[in-house]
Amino acid sequence: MSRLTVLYFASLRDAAGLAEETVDTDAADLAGLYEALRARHGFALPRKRLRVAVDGAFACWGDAPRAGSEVAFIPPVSGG
Amino acid sequence: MSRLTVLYFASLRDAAGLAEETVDTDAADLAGLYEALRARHGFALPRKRLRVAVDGAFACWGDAPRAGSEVAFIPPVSGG
Amino acid sequence: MDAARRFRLSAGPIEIAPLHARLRHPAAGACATFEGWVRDHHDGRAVRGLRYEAYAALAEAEGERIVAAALARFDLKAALCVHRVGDLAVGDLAVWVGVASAHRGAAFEACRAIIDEIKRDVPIWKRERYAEGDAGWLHPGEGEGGRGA
Amino acid sequence: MDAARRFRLSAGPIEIAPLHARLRHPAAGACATFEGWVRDHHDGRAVRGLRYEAYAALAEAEGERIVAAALARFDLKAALCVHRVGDLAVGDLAVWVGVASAHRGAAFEACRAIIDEIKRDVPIWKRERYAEGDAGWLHPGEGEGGRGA
Repeated sequence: MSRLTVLYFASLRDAAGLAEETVDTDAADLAGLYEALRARHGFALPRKRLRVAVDGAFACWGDAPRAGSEVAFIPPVSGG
Repeated sequence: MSRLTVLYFASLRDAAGLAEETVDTDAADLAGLYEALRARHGFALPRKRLRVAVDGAFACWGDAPRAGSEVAFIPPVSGG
Repeated sequence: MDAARRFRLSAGPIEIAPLHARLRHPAAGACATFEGWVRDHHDGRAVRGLRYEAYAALAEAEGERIVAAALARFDLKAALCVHRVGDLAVGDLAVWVGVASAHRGAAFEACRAIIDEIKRDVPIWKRERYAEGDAGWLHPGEGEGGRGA
Repeated sequence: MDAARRFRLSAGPIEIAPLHARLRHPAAGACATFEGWVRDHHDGRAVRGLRYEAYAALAEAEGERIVAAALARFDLKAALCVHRVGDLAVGDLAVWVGVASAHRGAAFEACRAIIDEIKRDVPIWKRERYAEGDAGWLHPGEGEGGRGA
């Protein structure tokens, strides 16, 4: 079981009702972490439309969640 | 014989030593007018590298010189 | 913006003059800029204003990477970009890109490449407020709202 | 510049702010600008400054035609261009083009088309002063000096 921080932005934050939370996870990878949190918060966005970042850098869905890290799910961006 | 005004710009003006002159011409067209003035002033630029304008609008080399008009020979431009 | 940074987020109005001054270079003959302004409409709906939110740490790293890549890829003398976050009204400046180069081809191409990549990769999100009173986050995807300024 | 004119020659320094203000439009989401600056070199020679001379009547008519054609051809909200004449130093602004559009594609393409056509068709000539003390008119042609900013 790893304890980490998850950040939510834009529509994910609205759906979760919070900007960040501390999560204890036994997911094998970041994909599994997202699916568990999607089920908990009812996120509409499927994983294939997101990117994932760990500690401020883009990461891979297959990476294992690391205890103490900061994970962010990145919805499709709309800057500019 | 038509009396008209000829304007010179850039290297043509330097070669002619004047910015404009009054010319009496019996050339059949503006091409002939340029060739006569080129011989008089020793212009280096061949006619095929120039454009010609009459009274502030681009014209055709085959146009006849018109008495009282203002003719300008336009060397290759280099603005911008 | 500190002198070493070529991309930043701005919580207040973007001041163009000091950015423009940083592009100046005696060997530069061409300067291309792009400004994204808040439009009064989007996908047929009247827009009253919008809010930009960023994942700041990653946005600044990605923005810097994009501008640095343009400097490496094109023959440039300078390139800078600033993106607003927070609440904006119609007509406000949302993003500014400026590029200086010896010749205009590289300046136009690099300026276009930078704004295209900023819009594609930098984690910034837009929440539009509509004339009808509702609002929504834009998450461009297959067939929906992918067409920006 | 009077409100109806979209191209003009300027005998003094070009003031960008009032031109930029004229581009503003609530439906414009994209603004592209191009600035031509006097470079310190040309074709391998050190340049000290230059002089632009124009056939003013024809230059203003051609410039206006070019900007009007871009407004007709691209989906623009506004487009303007000003070109300097007279003596300029290295770093001075020689030409400014600004375009506003709903979307960035049209803004970039129109801005590029306008400066390309201004450089190709408007009767303005550049006389460069070189570090060695000599000077010369540029008449770009086959294989010589055709490559501008």
